Formats: sequence, C-alpha cells, structure tokens
Amino acid sequence: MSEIYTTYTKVEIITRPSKFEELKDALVEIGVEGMTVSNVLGAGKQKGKTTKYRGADFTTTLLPKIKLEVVICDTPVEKVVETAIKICRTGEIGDGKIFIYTIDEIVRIRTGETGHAAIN
Amino acid sequence: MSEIYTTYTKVEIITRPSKFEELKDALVEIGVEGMTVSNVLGAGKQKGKTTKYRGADFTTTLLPKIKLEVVICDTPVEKVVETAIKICRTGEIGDGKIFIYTIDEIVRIRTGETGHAAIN
Amino acid sequence: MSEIYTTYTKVEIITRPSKFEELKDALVEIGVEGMTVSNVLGAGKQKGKTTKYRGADFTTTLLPKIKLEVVICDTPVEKVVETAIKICRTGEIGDGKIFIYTIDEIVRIRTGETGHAAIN
Amino acid sequence: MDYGYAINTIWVLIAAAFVFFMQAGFAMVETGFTRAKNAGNIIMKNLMDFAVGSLVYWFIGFGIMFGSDLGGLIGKIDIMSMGTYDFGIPTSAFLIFQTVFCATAATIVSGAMAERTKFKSYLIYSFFISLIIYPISGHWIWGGGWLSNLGFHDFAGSTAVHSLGGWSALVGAAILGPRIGKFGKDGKPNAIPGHSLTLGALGVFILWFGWFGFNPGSTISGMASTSIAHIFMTTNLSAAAGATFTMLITWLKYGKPDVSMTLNGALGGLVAITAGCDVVGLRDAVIIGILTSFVVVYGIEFIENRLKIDDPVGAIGVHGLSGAFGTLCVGLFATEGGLFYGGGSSMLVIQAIGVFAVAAWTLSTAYILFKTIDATIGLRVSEKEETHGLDLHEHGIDCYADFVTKAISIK
Amino acid sequence: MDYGYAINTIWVLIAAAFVFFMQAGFAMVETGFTRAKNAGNIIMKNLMDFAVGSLVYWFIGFGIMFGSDLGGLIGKIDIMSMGTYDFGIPTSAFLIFQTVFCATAATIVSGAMAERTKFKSYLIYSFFISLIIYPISGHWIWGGGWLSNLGFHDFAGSTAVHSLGGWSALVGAAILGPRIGKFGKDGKPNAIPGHSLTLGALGVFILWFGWFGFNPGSTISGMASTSIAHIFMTTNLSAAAGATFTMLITWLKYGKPDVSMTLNGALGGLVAITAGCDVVGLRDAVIIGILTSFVVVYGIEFIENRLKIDDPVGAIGVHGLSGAFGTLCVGLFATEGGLFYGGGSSMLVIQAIGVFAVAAWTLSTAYILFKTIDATIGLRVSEKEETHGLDLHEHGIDCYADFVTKAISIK
Amino acid sequence: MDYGYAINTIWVLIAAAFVFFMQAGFAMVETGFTRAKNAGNIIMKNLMDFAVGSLVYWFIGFGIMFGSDLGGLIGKIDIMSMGTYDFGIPTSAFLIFQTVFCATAATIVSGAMAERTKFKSYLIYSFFISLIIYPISGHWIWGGGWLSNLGFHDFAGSTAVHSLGGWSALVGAAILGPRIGKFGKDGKPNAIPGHSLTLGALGVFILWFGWFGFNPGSTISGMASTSIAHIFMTTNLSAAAGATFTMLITWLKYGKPDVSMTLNGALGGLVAITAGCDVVGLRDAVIIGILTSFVVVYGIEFIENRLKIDDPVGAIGVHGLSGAFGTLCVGLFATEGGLFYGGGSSMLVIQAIGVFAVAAWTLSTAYILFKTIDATIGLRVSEKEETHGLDLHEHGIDCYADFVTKAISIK
Ligand SMILES: Nc1ncnc2c1ncn2[C@@H]1O[C@H](COP(=O)(O)OP(=O)(O)O)[C@@H](O)[C@H]1O
Ligand SMILES: Nc1ncnc2c1ncn2[C@@H]1O[C@H](COP(=O)(O)OP(=O)(O)O)[C@@H](O)[C@H]1O
Ligand SMILES: Nc1ncnc2c1ncn2[C@@H]1O[C@H](COP(=O)(O)OP(=O)(O)O)[C@@H](O)[C@H]1O
Repeated sequence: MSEIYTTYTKVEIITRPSKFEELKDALVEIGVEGMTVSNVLGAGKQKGKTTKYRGADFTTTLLPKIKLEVVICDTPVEKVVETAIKICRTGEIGDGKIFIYTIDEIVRIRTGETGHAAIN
Repeated sequence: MSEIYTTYTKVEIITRPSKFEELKDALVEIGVEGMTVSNVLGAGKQKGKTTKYRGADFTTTLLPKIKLEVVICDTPVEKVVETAIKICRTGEIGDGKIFIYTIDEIVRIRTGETGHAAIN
Repeated sequence: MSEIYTTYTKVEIITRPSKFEELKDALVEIGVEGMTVSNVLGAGKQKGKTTKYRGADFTTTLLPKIKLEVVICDTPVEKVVETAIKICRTGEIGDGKIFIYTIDEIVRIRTGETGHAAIN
Repeated sequence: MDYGYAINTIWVLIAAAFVFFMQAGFAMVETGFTRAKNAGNIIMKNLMDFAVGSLVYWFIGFGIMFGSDLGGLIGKIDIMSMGTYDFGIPTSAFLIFQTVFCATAATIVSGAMAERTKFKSYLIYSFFISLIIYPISGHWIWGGGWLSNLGFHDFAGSTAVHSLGGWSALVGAAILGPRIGKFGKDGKPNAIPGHSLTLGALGVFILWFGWFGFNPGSTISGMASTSIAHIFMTTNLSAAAGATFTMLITWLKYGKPDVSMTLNGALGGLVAITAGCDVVGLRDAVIIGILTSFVVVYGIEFIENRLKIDDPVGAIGVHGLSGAFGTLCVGLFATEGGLFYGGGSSMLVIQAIGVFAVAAWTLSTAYILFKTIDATIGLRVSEKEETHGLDLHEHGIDCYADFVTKAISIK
Repeated sequence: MDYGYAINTIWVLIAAAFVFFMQAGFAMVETGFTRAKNAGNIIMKNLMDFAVGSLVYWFIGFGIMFGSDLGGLIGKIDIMSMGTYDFGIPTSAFLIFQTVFCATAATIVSGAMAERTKFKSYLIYSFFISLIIYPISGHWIWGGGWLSNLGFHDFAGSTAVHSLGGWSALVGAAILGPRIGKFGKDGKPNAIPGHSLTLGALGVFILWFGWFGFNPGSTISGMASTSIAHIFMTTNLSAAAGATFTMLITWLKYGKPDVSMTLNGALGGLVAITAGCDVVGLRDAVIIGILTSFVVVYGIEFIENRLKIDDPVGAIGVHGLSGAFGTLCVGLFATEGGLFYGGGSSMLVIQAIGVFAVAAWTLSTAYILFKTIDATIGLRVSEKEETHGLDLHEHGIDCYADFVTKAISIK
Repeated sequence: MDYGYAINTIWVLIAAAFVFFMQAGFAMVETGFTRAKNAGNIIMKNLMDFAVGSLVYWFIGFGIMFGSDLGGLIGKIDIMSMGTYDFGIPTSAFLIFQTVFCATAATIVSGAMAERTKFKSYLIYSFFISLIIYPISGHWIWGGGWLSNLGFHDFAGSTAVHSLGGWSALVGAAILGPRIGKFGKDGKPNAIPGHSLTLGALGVFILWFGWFGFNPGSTISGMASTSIAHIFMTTNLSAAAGATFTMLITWLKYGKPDVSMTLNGALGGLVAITAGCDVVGLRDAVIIGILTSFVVVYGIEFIENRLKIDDPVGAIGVHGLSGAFGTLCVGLFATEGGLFYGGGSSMLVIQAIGVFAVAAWTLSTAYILFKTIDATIGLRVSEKEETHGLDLHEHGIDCYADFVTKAISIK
C-alpha cells in the first residue's frame, strides 16, 4: 500500500452507447490512461418505449447505456466531467449521468505498483 | 461542482433476476428517480450447481444475479433498503446483498447540473 | 443499520477472463465468502489489436476483462491483493488493476442482518 | 407400367423427404419464436415427437388409418404394417409418406404448448396422437372412411393434418394455461418475444420448401404431370399472397409491418391451400391466400385477446383456423363443384361437415388425453422450473452455454 | 412420350423446389453477414421480395418474358399467365421454375443494400424488378428475343439472373451511399463484421445445394441424362475451385484464410459456371472456378476501395462481376465454338454483347428506378434509424429480444 | 431402356444433392456442439474439406476407387476421371454421387478434432484422405476389390464411409490430445458445452434428411422401386429407434433426458442401418436402432472416460463404433444369409473381416498421416491460440463480432 493515505477518484459516466467511441478518444486526448467499460440498462427521466410485437404491447422500461469507469490521479476531475458533457450532451433526455467516487487505493497487477504509479 | 461538499449515497442491490420488475416498480413508488442495472454473476452462500452434459459433470459455480444501482439524495437509504428486503426476501440462500457507498458528486450530462439537482 | 458506523472494504479486481477460475478458488481459500463478477471491456496500456476482415482493417480498441468485486470484512485487504497478484500476474501488459473502495454498510437481504454479520 | 411405377415411387419418396425436412422447419420456427431458456426443450420435443411418432405409426397407427375399413370409422389393426396393400407404389413408400404426415400433425402442438409443458407429458401426448387420434380421423378422410365416402375433399390435409394439429394445440394450450407473465392483471396480453426471429424465418423457408413435397406429393403419382405442376403454383401463390397481405394488414393495424406475424401469414397461406391445391385455379389460390391473411391476424388476436389462450408461436391460428378455413374454401372455389363455379352449396356443406367432424373428434379426444395426463403425472412444470427455463430443469443443460457473446461489444 | 413428359416435369419441379430453397440461403447469408440490429429487416426483405415477386411475375412478368416475341425486345403481355405455351412440360411447371429464377435475381439486391434501405422503398424496387426489368432482358436471352437469336449462350443465367441482380445491386448501393462508419474520413474502408458467420456459412451451403436445381434444372428436361449429370459435375467443381482458390488468395494477401471471403468465393464459382455449365468440360470448370476466385477477391476490393461502394455481403462482386466473367468464359471454354477450342472469337464477341447489353439495360433501368424512389419516398432511412437499427424503427422489434446470453459466462 | 436410364440418373443426382446437403448438417452439428470462439474455424474446415475433397477425388481418387481393379487392392489411376465406365448411369452422375460420399467420410473427422487442430494441417489431412485413404478401402468394398469379392455387404457405407471417418477421427483426436481443461487433474472429464444446441439440432435434422439420399440413392437405380422404398423405411425406423432409446438410456443413467446425446443417438441409428438398410426387415431396423443407442451412449462414455480421448461432438462413437456395429448387424439380421435367419455365421464372419480390415487400414494410414503432419508442420495450435480461440488466431475474425446481444435483457 502507498505510504501516505491519499485518495484517488473514480469518475463513472453513464451515457448513450452511440457516444462511446468519440468519448473514449476525447478522454485519451486529455490524458486518461485507461478505462473500463460495461453495458448496463438504465431508467431515469427517459422511460423506455412501447412497441408492438404480434399485436401485443411490448414495453421496454430500461434502455441500453454504457457505463464508463475512469480512475484518475493527475487528470483533474473537472476536465473529465467537462469532456464528457461536451461529447455526450445532446440536450435530449437520456444523455446520462456522471457519478464521482473516492477510491482508497490502486494496484497494478503486472508490477505490484500501488497508488499514483499504478495508473500512469 | 456543487459549492458545499455534500455527499450522496449509492445503494447497490444484488439479487435474483426474477425479482427485478417488482423491485423496480417498488423503488419508483418510493420516489427513486432513476437506476442503472446490470447482469452479474455471483457466488456467496449459494454455491452453484452441477448438472450432467453428455454424461460428464458440468459445474456452474456462479449464478446469474442482477445488480441494481440507485443513487439517492432525498429518498432515505433506509427506505430503499427496506423496500429491497421486502421484495427480494424469499428466505432461501441466494437472496442477495445490499452494499451502500458514498458518492462525492453527481452530474447530469444533459444540463450540466450537479449535486442534488442532477438527480431530481 | 449497524449501531456504530464502521466501514467495510470493496476490492475490485479487473483482470484477464482466463484467470478467473483460479482466482476464484484462491480467494475462497483465503476466506473470501462471496463475490460478484461481471464482464467488462477495458483499455489501458494494452491498446487492442487490428485484424483483417474481408481485406478491410478491423480494429478492436477494447479488450475483454472480468471485474471481480469482493466485499470483505475480516479478511485483510492485503491478503486479497497479494492473492490476486500471485494468480493474475503474467508480467505482460493487460494483467489488470485492483481498485479499493470504502463501503459504508452491508445488508443481507435474506435475513436483514447488517454489517459484519451480513457477509459471514 | 414399370416406368410409371418407378416414377410414382421416386416422386413420393422425394416428397416424403421434403416433408420430413419440415420437422427442421417446425423446430426452427418454434425455437426461434420462444425464449432461449427453453430452446433445448423445444428441439427435443420436435425430435422426439417425430421419433416416437415414426415408431408408433408404423407399429399401429398406419393400420388404423389405412387397414380395411370397419364401418367407415376405423381401419383394421395391422401390427407393424405388414399387411398387403395396393397404393400404386410400394407399401413402404406409401408408409413413409404417411409417417411424415402423421409427424407433421403431431409436431404442430409443441409450439402452442411451448415453454411450460412437462417433457414426459409431451411424450405421452405424442404417443397417443400418432397411435390413435390422427389415424382415426385420417381414416375417415383418406383411408376409405365415412368422410371420404361423403365426398369430402381435403387433398393434402388442411383438415386431416393441420386442423387436427391446431385443435389439439388449442386444447393443450387452454388446459395448460398461459405462461407466467403472458397476461397482465388486467388481462391484457404482454408480448414475450422469441430469442431468434432469424431462426424462425429460416424455419418458415424450410417449411415452405417442404410444402413442395407435402402438397404435390399427395398425388401419390409422379405421372400426374399437369396436376403436380398446378399444385406447385397454387401452393406458392397462396403462400405468397398470405405473406404479402399479412404484412399489409399488420402495417395498417400496428403501424409497422410485423415480422413474426408475416412469417405466420406465409404459413397460413400454405396451410389453407393444402386442402384444395389441386382443384382451385391460380387466381383463386391468390384469393385464398389473401383471405387467409385475415384469418391469421384476426384469428391469432382472437385467441390471445378474447380466449386468453397463450400460443407462443401462433400454431392454433396458422394450423387450426387456416386449415379449417382453407378446407371450407374448397367448397367455394373448386372449379368443379365449388359454390362460385356454379356447383351449388352441396360441396360446401360437405366440407363444413368434415371440418366440424374432425374438430369435434380432435377437441374431445385431445381434451380427454390432456386432462388425463394433467390429472395423473401433471401437464405443466412447476413455477420455478418455468421461471428458470425448461432446459435447466428438464434436461440439465443450457442450450447456449458457451455463447460468450459480445456482452459489451460497443459500437 | 408420356413417361418422358412425366420425367421432365418432376425433374423441373424438384429443381424448382431446390431453387426456391435458395431464398433461405440468401436470407441466411445476408443476415449472417450483417448486424444483429438489422436481422429482422433483412429476413423480411428476403421473404417479401419472394412473395411480391411471385405474385407480380405470375401476374405480368411471365408474359413479358415468354409471351410471343414482339420485335425481339419483349413478349406479349399475358395477364395471370393464362396463355397457351409449349415448353415440353406443363406450363405451370415452367412457370414455377421461372418464378423462382426471377426471385433469385430480385433477392440479390437486398444484401448489397442492407442495413440502410427503407423497407417500403425496397418493396417498390422488388415490385418493378420482377414486373419488368428482369422479364425484359430475360426475354432477350431465353424468351426468343434478340440475344437468343444472336446465339448468346447463358445456360442457367450467369447474366440473365446473377449479373442482372448484381448490376441492380451496384446501382442501388451506389445511390444509397455507404453505411455510417463504413469509410473513415480518409476514405479507408472499415470492417463492419456481421453478426453470425455461422448462419452465413449455412446460407452458402444451402445456396450450393440449391444450385443443383438451378443449373441442371435449366435443361427443362429430366431425359437429358448425360447433360444434367455433366452439369452437376461442372457446377460442383467450379464452386470447389472458387472456394479453394479464394481461400488461398486471401491467405497470401491478408496473412490468414478469410472465412467470409472464402464463402463468397464458393458462390462466385457457382455464379460463374452457371452460363456455361452445359458446354464446358470438367477441367475447364475448375479453371473457371479458379479464375473467378480472383474476380471475387479483387472485384470486391475494387468496389470497396476504389469505387467506395459499400456492399455488406459482396453481392456485386459475387453476382455482378462473376456472372459477367462466367458468361464471357463460355466464349473461351465452350468445347464447341469457344476460342480455346478453335471456335474463333465470334462466340466470345456475342457473349460480350450479351453481357454488355444486359449490363446497360439493368444499370439504366435500375438507375431510373432507384433515383425515382429516392426522389419521391426516399431510399434511405434516417441517420437515427440506421444507428438504432432498422429492426427497431422499421418493424418495432428486436430479432433477438430474449437472447439473454451468457453475458458473463466466464471460462 | 431410355426411360430407365433417365429415371436412374435423376434419382442418383437428386440423392447426390441430398448427400451434399449433409455437409451443411455436419457443419451445424460440429459448430453447435463446440464453442463460439471456434465457430468460424469449424465452418471453414467443413467447407474446405468438401472443396478440396471434390477437386482431389475427381483428379485422382475416383480412379483409385473405381478404375479397373489391380489385384483386388486398388483401381487403376485415371487422372481427372476421364476413363470410360459403365455404371448404368452417366459417369458424371456416378462421379458426383461418389464425390459427396467421399466428402462425408472426410468431414466426420473435423468434429472430433475440433477446437485445437491447425487449419493448415487439417487441409493436408483432407487432401490425403480424399486422395488415397478413402478411395483404397472404398475400392475393396465397392470398386471390385477383395472385400466385395468376398461378399462383404456394406450397402451405403456404414464401414466404407462412416467407420472410416470414425477411425480417422479416433486417431486424430488421440494424437492431438484433449482440449485444455477437458480432463481434470484427477482424469475426470469436464463438460465443455457447445455454443448452440439449436444449430446442432438443425444439423441433425439436415443429416437425417440427407440420409434419404445417402441410403436409397446407393441403389444407383431409381427403377428399384421396392428396394428404395424399403430403404426409406429401414433408415427412418432405425434413426427413430436410436433417438428414442438413447433418450431413455440417458434419462435412466443421468437422471434427465440428455439433448445432445439424443441427437447423437439419432445419428447413430442412421449410421448403423446404412450397411444393411436394403437387406434387413423393418422390425430388425428398429432393433438395430435400439442396440445402437447403447453403442452410442456407452461407446462415447468409454472413449471419454476410459480412453481419455476428447471428441467434442461424439464423432467416434457415432460414426466409428455405430458404423462397425451396424456392419456386423448385417451378418445377424440380413433376411437372406443373416445368422438370425438361418444363414449361419459365414456372413457374420465376412462382415467382421470387412470391419476389421477397414479399421486396420484406416487406423494405420491415419496414424502415419497425422504423425507425419505432427512431426513436420505440427497438428495442434499453441496453448494461447487454443485459449483465445482458433477464429481469432487462424482467421483473424470473430464469428459473432456484432452479436450485441441482450447482455442485460432482464425479464
Ligand atoms: N438515480 C440514479 N441512480 C442510478 N443511475 C441513474 C440514476 N438516474 C439516472 N441514472 C442513469 O442515467 C441514465 C440517464 O438518465 P436520464 O434520466 O434518462 O437522463 P437525463 O439525465 O438526461 O435526465 C439512466 O438510464 C440510468 O442508467
Ligand atoms: N462478499 C461479497 N462480495 C461481493 N459480493 C457478494 C459477497 N457475498 C455475496 N455477494 C453477492 O451476493 C449474492 C447473494 O449471496 P448469497 O450468499 O448467495 O446469498 P445470501 O445473502 O442469502 O446468503 C452472491 O451471488 C454475490 O453476487
Ligand atoms: N485508469 C483506469 N481506470 C479504469 N480502468 C482501468 C484504468 N487503467 C486500466 N484499467 C483497466 O485495467 C485493465 C488492464 O490495464 P492495462 O493497462 O492494459 O494493464 P497493465 O496494468 O498491465 O498495464 C484495462 O483493460 C482496464 O479495464
């Protein structure tokens, strides 16, 4: 564990799948070194939609989103947030949310490095 | 970022997929505004099962669960927890767990609002 | 909720899917009681690869990883981290990362137990 | 003479192979239109109703259907089909052709009862439909029984095969009750989409292909050149019209052309033309296909919305209703004897008698059969088994266990 | 005489069934090579071009193609194909055989225009190609028109069917423009892999199977034993050589044997041999297959890299280019009259005239057709619809809605 | 005479098309029973063994098999099959029929060696089995060689085709070793489920369909009406019994009716009846099917549990063991000459000689072939390639690249 107890930040961006490629490139540009992505389903202001399947209503209450997790150290959180907003904002509901967490420690498995060194 | 450093709460409910629809409706009823859901696999007290495939043992050690993440602000945590227990408890192992986290900040991408405003 | 406000730890291990079975067994051996696993895609030092499909370049920028979340209480964090490093380190880039978080509360849905009792 | 015998034989045998292949079509339609967690179970039911049916039909069923007539009602039992017959082709050729027909009738049911029927109970059902239910009404129509004496015309089995399967499906699905979640508390049906419309469509293409054996093979003669050629055309036109107009109806009704219903529409057109494919003209085949598309769409809706019967693949509408409707159409459109061709209503009446007789027979025997099964070993799996999927509980498998798909292929 | 008539009839009918089954093959290839979000749409287009085409071809197209010749250009219109013809088999048998051929030509286009064409517009295209575009050039070649009088040899339709489909595909795909993301800002093509090469391969096997009806059935005679047997062999050898050498070329060129291109190579071999399957020797069939593998690989690359036309399934290369190439090969390899067999260049010239005439006809009429559609109701879906998938917007479905796959099957 | 020739020809050609279609069946079974990460590779192997085999068999193999007999051991080489033969049908018809048989033998192996064999090495294997291994023992049995002179009866190739494929598969799989993870440290086999039992089942239906060409087509005569009709029935009954009883055995043995084993059981029944389909009665066909279900279940378990050979699709049990067993059954059940019909043991002895001769021939030549490949370019992919999947490393693709499935469809 790193000697002084500092904390790191995880920025979790939940947004539309179609924005992913662009967002990823933009984050790399501002210095984000790595990221982890997963598919999720979300409900929020955007409430799903109803289609017809064989005449019966078919309601999807959840919509596909991607969740992009970026753990950062040197890159300022503000920059990540700004970038995400710049890229993902369409102005329509469903653009998504950003959640920011504190992380206590980071370890790089390959080297055993911890903290700051582990993500640079 | 919101001027005063307040924190928000994320409640992460890991439970059986079959409970999802009911749980979602119940949460909406108590005022939860949005949620993010994903498929996960879990092991706990419940240890998977062994079936036969062409005569050979086929062991599944992980069981499908859903992970429901709800970030809340005004809704009291207790209420969310109670609701989840009410809906998801069957009394058999495998009912799942609830984990509660602190979140430092929330941003709504569509508007750039932060904190409290971002999830209401 | 548990009377005194103690915290618990979540260790999140992001690593190669092929290491999963071994890692799981090793964690169970050191006393980890449960875990939650999901498929994710990751980018880090490892940058994806390019193949040819019908003569055109096909670039995959993200690589499949698994994310293993373990919430612990009695098992020391160090032991989990050591175990993960022992099993998952190949020395090549792409071995993955470990992120450590604080958790405020744990609830077992089946019994309503909280805190320490909820994961043992 | 010798040549004609050979031509007839290879014609019937090739047609039999085509009809056999329809089993693959049914399997794909039924599995595609239902959920992944039951895919192995459906497949297994399709395979086993054919396998069990083949054995049982050869062992007993064939004799009941084609053995010498006893009072117009039943044929003489002929264990292991060893009697001497004269069908103008070797008995084995006729037997295999009839076997695959019997299996078609049997397999229709699995779709309507999908996703909630016990495997064991389904096997018992398969056993009895091939052993006795199908052969007896088959005897009436094709084995020299009372309906054939009456002049009932069901050339390739809109009624004998498809309606019979459809009515059994109706009874089975009604007794079983709907799948969990099919109807809301308000009784409104919810859509439960299948896991692969692609495979469903493949199944429909296979069935359409198989129908080119089903209908023209029913001449039992490769020498009847004009007739078999005509049947190819009527079969194809009715299916084409059924598909096209079902698409149009759903487009108007639901706002979008519905894929799975259109696939049903093609099948409905095929089922409906089956009775009269040899005696109606090409234009009338198109008209029958068009009319059937209404039967399919409104029929399936009626079964679901009014009768509250849950038929995951639309088998009752496609086989039961379209089969009955198509059989009646013979009385209207037959160029010789049909109402619209100056034949008066007598043919139509006879067609109606046949339709209702087979419906009554099937509904009642299937009712007894399914009720008996239900009361003894039970017809339906437990709620838990249904929720987890029949593959897991009935067979201990996951059909797509390794399908590590691009859970997260983002693009 | 009677026997011969029967033999010819059942032969043509069985061949027609095989060719019909190619629709399933096209559906599987096209859906497998494209993305899951458009799977239902592709399926539906394949189904509907057959259904609509069957109706239209019977209603008008057939007469235009085979009605009595008017000036070498067009046949006399014969509404609902009710005229009297003499094809040596019942007219219905000939008609169904021609119907499935027409549908083959029509369905080729859906692959090249996949993932971005409006469903409604596609239906209109289907309507007109079966109504008029295909029948007219078909008349020139097979209906007694000017090309047949010239001695143009296109036995089973490398040009009449496949090239025509390929050229229409070319025009359609060009007017539509590429799928979003197909070409980078630098104009470099990006791979957009399909959602199931397994289904794509199944489709190729089905097509290959169907070709055993397509080519030898085109004798319209089951009595021509030596000829149909020969055609089976040339067809198979050319396909085998096409697949094998395409694999080798991609291996050398891209470093690895490319699966989807090899599948295209097999189809290319089939398309190319179609024109001359009856008149070239077995060894030359192999050579034609080998040469075609170059046409396929370099042709598809040329279309994509140079012309910047986005053809998701390679239909233009496989049907258009290989069809044209194969038709020319007749002028080179025909054992009677071919350049390499001492026949001089006259046959080759005639073949070239035919190829170019049909290309000119198709390119211009398809251009008018697609441009008109584009200018009126529009040819292409909106960007949003394309991004979300045509299944959702055009049909309101998800083809794999329940495919709860092992998102997380870890192993 | 003329008519008979035509009837025989079209019969054999249609049968050849059916047998060709079995390639699709094998492809679907093999890909369905194995993992998604190797799906493209399996497909490609299936396609290429057919393509390469077609070329090689025409070029050399056919002569070796059917050229004039040299000492009972081998036929005279006939480059490009240009000799004059008299098979009662055009040589090309016979040649295509034999080509698809050869390809069946070749393709059996890919399933047993799936998920770990180098693509390049597989191609070399394909080349040699079609060039020489299959044609030589084929000559013994069908080409006028010593086994046929002895009176060995293998009507459609339980031994000539299926056992040969099965034994090659055995040798190949044994030399390769099991897939990573197939056997635990304690030697206990682990299940490695396939990625789509649905496609596997489709494959079985296709194979069953194809068998209606495989067995009755082997009469090489469409005039043999009674015989081909009989063969349809014996083939179907044996398959039905094989499936039914395999289901029952697995039900008793494993507690649940096993889907994939039951599919194997149907195939086992088909393979076993192939040798004697023309000479055993219908009841005995059922018995052969029943007995074979034991061979399949216990055989596959023996191979896996005792021999520790990893055969992902059960090819060795289904083709090798069932083929050998079915060939012996001829000596027991043949109505003329069989032990149970008073024929004494001489026929059984001859059948046993044939079975063992072909086993010895295949095991030894396949051993030499695979060992040589292994020692030179290597037979097995690297551990890393195997872990990541052959699709990625051998072909640079992902077969389901776009299958953005409902990772999270919750319901
Ligand atoms: N309270 C919440 N907790 C967890 N996830 C949320 C919450 N609110 C929204 N989300 C996630 O954010 C996504 C976008 O939210 P939505 O309300 O539709 O957009 P917008 O922010 O534009 O109003 C949702 O689909 C869901 O995944
Ligand atoms: N220590 C843990 N860390 C992370 N996830 C856990 C942990 N313990 C349990 N889980 C998750 O909770 C799910 C349910 O746990 P389980 O022990 O089976 O039920 P119960 O709480 O009824 O004993 C597991 O499948 C797993 O996903
Ligand atoms: N900054 C980060 N934030 C979130 N996830 C990360 C970050 N860096 C790496 N990861 C995750 O860890 C995985 C392995 O990282 P990588 O850099 O390739 O390996 P290594 O640690 O050996 O350099 C990545 O695929 C990604 O999922």
